[in-house]
Amino acid sequence: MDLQLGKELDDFRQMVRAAVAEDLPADMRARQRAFGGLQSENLDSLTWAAILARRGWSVPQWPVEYGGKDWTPLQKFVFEDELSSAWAPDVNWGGTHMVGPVIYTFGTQAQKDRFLPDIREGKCFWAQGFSEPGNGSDLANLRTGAVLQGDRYIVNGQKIWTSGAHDAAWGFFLVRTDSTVKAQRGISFLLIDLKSPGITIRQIPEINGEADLCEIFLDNVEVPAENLVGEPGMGWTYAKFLLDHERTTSSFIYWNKRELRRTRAIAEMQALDGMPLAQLPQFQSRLIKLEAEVAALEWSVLRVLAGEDFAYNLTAVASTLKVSGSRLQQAITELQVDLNGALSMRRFPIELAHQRAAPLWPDNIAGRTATALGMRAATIFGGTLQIQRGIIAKLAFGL
Amino acid sequence: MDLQLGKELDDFRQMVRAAVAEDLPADMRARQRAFGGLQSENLDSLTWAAILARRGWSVPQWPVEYGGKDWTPLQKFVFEDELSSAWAPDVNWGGTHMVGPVIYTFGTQAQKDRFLPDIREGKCFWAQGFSEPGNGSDLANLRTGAVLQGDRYIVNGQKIWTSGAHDAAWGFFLVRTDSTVKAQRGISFLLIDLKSPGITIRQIPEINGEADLCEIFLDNVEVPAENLVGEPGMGWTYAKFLLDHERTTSSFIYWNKRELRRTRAIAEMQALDGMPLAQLPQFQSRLIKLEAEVAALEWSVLRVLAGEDFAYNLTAVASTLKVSGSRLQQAITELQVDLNGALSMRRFPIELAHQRAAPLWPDNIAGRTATALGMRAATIFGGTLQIQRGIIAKLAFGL
Amino acid sequence: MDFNLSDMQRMLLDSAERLVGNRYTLEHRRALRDQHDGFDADAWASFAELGWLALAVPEDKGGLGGSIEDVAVLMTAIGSRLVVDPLVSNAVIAPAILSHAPEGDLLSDIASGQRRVALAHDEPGERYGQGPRITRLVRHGNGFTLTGQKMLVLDAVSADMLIVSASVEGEDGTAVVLVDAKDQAIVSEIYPLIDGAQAADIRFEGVSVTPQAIIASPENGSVVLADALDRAKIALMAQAVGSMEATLAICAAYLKERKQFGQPIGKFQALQHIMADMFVAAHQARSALYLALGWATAAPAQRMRAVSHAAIIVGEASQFVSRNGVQLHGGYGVTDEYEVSHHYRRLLTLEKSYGDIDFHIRRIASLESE
Amino acid sequence: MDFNLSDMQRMLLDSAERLVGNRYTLEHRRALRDQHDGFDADAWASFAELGWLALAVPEDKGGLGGSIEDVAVLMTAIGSRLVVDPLVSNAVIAPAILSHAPEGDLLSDIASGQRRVALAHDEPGERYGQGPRITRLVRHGNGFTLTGQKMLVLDAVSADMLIVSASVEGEDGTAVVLVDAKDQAIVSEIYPLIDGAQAADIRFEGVSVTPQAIIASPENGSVVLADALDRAKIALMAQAVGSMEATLAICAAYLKERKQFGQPIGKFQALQHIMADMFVAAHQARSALYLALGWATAAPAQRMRAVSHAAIIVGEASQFVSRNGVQLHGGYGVTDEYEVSHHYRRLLTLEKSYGDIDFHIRRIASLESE
Repeated sequence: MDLQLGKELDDFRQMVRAAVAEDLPADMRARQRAFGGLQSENLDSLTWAAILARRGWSVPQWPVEYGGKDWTPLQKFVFEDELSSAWAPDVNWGGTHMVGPVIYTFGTQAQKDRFLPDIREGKCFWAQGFSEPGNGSDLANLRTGAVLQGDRYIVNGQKIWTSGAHDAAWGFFLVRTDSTVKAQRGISFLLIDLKSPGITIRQIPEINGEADLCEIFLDNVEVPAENLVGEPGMGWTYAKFLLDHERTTSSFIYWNKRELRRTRAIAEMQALDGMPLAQLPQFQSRLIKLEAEVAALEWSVLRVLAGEDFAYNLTAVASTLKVSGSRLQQAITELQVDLNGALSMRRFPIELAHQRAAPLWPDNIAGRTATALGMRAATIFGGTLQIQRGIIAKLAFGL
Repeated sequence: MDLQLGKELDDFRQMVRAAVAEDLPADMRARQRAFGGLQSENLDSLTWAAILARRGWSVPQWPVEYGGKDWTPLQKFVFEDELSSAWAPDVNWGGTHMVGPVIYTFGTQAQKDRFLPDIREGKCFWAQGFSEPGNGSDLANLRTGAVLQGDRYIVNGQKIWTSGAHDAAWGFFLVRTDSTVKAQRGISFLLIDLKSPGITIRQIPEINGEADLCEIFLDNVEVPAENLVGEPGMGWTYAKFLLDHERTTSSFIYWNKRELRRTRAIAEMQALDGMPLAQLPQFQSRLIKLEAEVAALEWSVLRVLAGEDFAYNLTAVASTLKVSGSRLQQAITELQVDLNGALSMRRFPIELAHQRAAPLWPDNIAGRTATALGMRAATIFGGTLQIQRGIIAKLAFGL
Repeated sequence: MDFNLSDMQRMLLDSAERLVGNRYTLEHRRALRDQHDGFDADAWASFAELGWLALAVPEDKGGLGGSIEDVAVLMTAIGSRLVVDPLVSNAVIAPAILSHAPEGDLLSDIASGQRRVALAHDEPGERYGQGPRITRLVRHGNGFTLTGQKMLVLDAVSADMLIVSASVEGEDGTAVVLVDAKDQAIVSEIYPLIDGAQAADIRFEGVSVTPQAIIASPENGSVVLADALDRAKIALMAQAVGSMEATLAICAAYLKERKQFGQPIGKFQALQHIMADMFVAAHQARSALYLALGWATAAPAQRMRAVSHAAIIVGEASQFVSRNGVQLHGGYGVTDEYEVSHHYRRLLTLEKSYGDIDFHIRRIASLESE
Repeated sequence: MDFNLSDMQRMLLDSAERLVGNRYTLEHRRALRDQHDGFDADAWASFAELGWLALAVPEDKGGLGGSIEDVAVLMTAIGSRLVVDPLVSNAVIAPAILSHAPEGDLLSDIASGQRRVALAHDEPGERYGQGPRITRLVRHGNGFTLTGQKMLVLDAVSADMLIVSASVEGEDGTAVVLVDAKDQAIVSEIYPLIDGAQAADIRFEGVSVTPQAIIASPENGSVVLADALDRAKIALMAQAVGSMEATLAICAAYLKERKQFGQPIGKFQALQHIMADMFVAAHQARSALYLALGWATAAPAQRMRAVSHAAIIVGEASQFVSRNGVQLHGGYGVTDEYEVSHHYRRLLTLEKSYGDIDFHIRRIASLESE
């Protein structure tokens, strides 16, 4: 056992911190600080990727041959942590963490040449087309069909919950190419140009005033057969590969750490009769307990990254990170709302959220409630809380 | 709507309070105060019933013709509330609230004459023989069999969780008299003299040092056929009758009110650096929230007693009282333990619990931890928390 | 004791359920929200016609003399369809405060639906009105001049008159005055709330106030305000109960209709148990509402304790029920297109108005230490 | 960073699991509990033989020089079988404090299993040692006289010597002295704890103390004690992690074996989800233990923050896991005859020893406000 992060990582952290301080544009930081964690700034993701690409840092998790860095998992942890702390925008996850790894692992050389550089350099926003209206938790039960006619697939169907599709140039889709075999077997992984005729995108108005989640309607969309990744019928396997690819991601540890620091700042800054809220009965224990939980979650993540040989199935462990992380995303933003009290009732339009509302309104009000409302989705997307519990019961205990 | 208890009930309360102050022996009160809610003082229950019987108050919930009072449900509420507040012992529930009502409703005149006066006057402790080792939540799946041979039943089997069986003279049992019909149909309700040959009673050592719960082994026990209550095969119906008989009982509202008052007393009395614990962050919100919950639960009980026409099934409502009440029993005693801090680690033998431990030890330590440990059973007995939730989902929502 | 509705209450509830059930569809509410002032004038005329605006006005002031229980019955229906029209300001707060005023014209105008008021009480830097610290009345000739700043004034956008709490130069206590919302010396910033309603920050830059406009003197202003705010909180708790019960019905229907893994999701025991816990919470919340109603007209300390106990229970139940309601809906729960997210947002603002859970815990703590 | 066991740690864990697995059956523990002093002398000899009592003793004091991580590995095995023998006092607290003492005989005797100590620190009216207020050293000739009262001294029943914290007449700070547990001027009242261990209230009625018996002076006594108590808390947290993980295994087995309604109760989704939440809590608790270990040798403020954060997580997880463990067992869960109730009681005392959740929240609050 060696439970120290050590000096080398600390030096690495300082190096990253200095670079980010130099590179991150102030206006981008301000937007992210107001609405951090929501996905209203899709285009910032691309701009920021382009900036990072100048240092070769836009896709450090990729293999070196495709433009990644040979950093250790703990270095990547520190890197992400620093970016998040500095209020850097989120990356276009669909591109850098989902379709990218699928392409460089299973794609043709032509696909790699065509798509990977654009992802790396922030030139193209990717959307994910997995879920459908009828198959929330039961993903394998998808109906969008792709029929091969000559050298192209004709795609018909409907996708839902595709983040940022309205800002996206491309989408990666799970489609049914064979309906004669068992559910998971007939699914393929298809890349679709979202400007193709027959595609209609509708932004879904959300609980917090955003409209980043979209529905995509596909009506006889023609897709070149060369856009199918890997083998037909292997789409389910690739989707599982990419979901398993980053086991610690769903903890949202960087986000949780950063938002919890903000929460303490609110609690220290706002006062009642001269007493900071951080010392009031209702808030003090909640804040300190959340700090303890996030600290423990960080160590849960470190255990995975440092390669602990777990006594339990690793997928069950990943689900615990998702359960803990998503609950914390909610608990932290709930506390922010409660600290803001009545002021949290105000709806700030997104375009105003990164401005300070008015001299009357304290800092750290705008954007907080919208974020908290958006976080109700944390225990729904990517496998609901109930689905995660089922996975743990099965894989950890054989129930 | 009329949401006032009113002056008449208040006068009634004063009358009961004065009577209890006069009647309740100090030593009995001290024992109950130390271990209130545990069942270590079975014999106090009988003595207290005998004292109450002098005023005709030992079984007020019974019909007047059997020695009850024609009090309104709200008067009975006030009566129970006052007894509990004054630290009067619990009654022998099995006698006064379970077998008694079954006998006067379904029993023969001979059964009424033989058993009801003794219950009323506290002459006989009754134990309940329903559960078996294999059928905790699945009560209908019971195996203890009674075979009619001439004018007697021969009973073989095993019962468990019979409170106070070691102190009891009689038991009322659910036994299978017909195994050719569907589970619930073959069950009968049988009264058994616990001194009968073939009966062995074993006290089960419990988590808190008590041993009030018993196992009863029945080995060819002969029971006169006249001890069967009502019709053969109707035992399940009678058992449901008596479980439905007192819908508000499982809220343990009187107990919760009394123990919460004690909790506030501990929190006000014990201090840290001169500050009462009731004002410390960790405890203040917990205490006030519990007070709010108990206040709401009391009104939930009043709604049932005052005959509200519920929009939902009444059994679902009864289950909510059980869910809320049992969670409060746990939450209140958990808070007592946390208020007592490290002192709560000490095990006080029951025989010492009503003495003050030593000059070093504050009042209200002895008995608190044992009560809290015992309260783990609150969400298990009488239908587990999970069973109650299932009832609500089914009866309130048709799920 | 009787928890069942009187015939009058039954009629009131039925007519309210019919009106809001027909009119306040999701589509209507979303349209109203996007409209300039969010005020539904036609509906308001119906409210007046049905007597809702006169319900809590004393009979000797020309009202119906209804009880706080009557108001609560109405408010559960209002809450079940998330009506955010300025009913609490005009049908609850206005009668509670203006009944103390010598002149009754305004109250009759409110009852008939012709004029509307809003209470401007909370100020910047506060956590629920601890008494005005910024807003002051300064003597000026025969009358006064009002200066100061109020925040988060609910229902201000549709108000003709403002009821304003203020300290008075040279006196202890809090006075309550009435000013014209259109006064030149008033500057308002109006903004939307997350539940579709609107509020305003209002600055008083030297508004002239005649002695007749003082409706509560510094000696009794705090008492009048505290009573009115507790009544407002009770009305909101009743709305919350209505909203929670509607959420339960919506969720139960959804669990029966939505299929996953080849069966309605309501067959999954884990979801059944969530529904059961939501039921328990909502049931306790209704009991807590009755607790508050039972003590609503008692002495202030008793009333405040009961209202605060109830506010804690209703507030926590609101969070529990609405959070789980969204969760049970999966992705659809976080869209603006399903009812459940609207209940979520409304239940949040109901908790945060007229004292949040934290405020009510602190109020009890201070009552206990007195 | 490496979370995997070293070869030495693996051997330590294996031998510990073997010893306690074979010896500390439920029956053995119940028998020990009912025995006069609850002390298992044979087991203690084995502990010494296996080097457990020398593990944390520095090499220059004749020990094995093991790290706090090594101690934690051992303690998880100890906790998994609910061993309440005085290991924390002798294998954790004793080395932490006595390493500061000039004379090393006692530490060697402890390491070899020949003598035992207990720390007498907490006093009546406290919530976890804020420093001795009653127990005092008064100068007397060349030495001192010790008077005062300690409470809830863990492991006192088997101790030959007592490590006592005391204030010193005319000086600031806290001194630590060593006294013979059999001293005539010591009066002990021994009593059982709910987990089968025992503790004592100890009164010092003028015990003579030589200057050599002072093992920490008032200047550094508080620092030495705080370090030792944090190590003790870490050891208990490791035991709690072991106990929770054992509880999970017991419950999973029970859910597969126990049948109701015609199937193993582990088929019920509601119970599966409870198990899943218990797993999450126990997993977080082990991570929290690593957090505490990672900062165990850092500067005091960092160490204390990490230990307190961990104590909150481990304490809350202990409650959650043990409460649900009992619940999953139904009626059997509340008997003394099933393992799960013993884990429940032990997890409760582990939370309450060397600072409960409340203490650690307050400690963090005071660190934050410095």
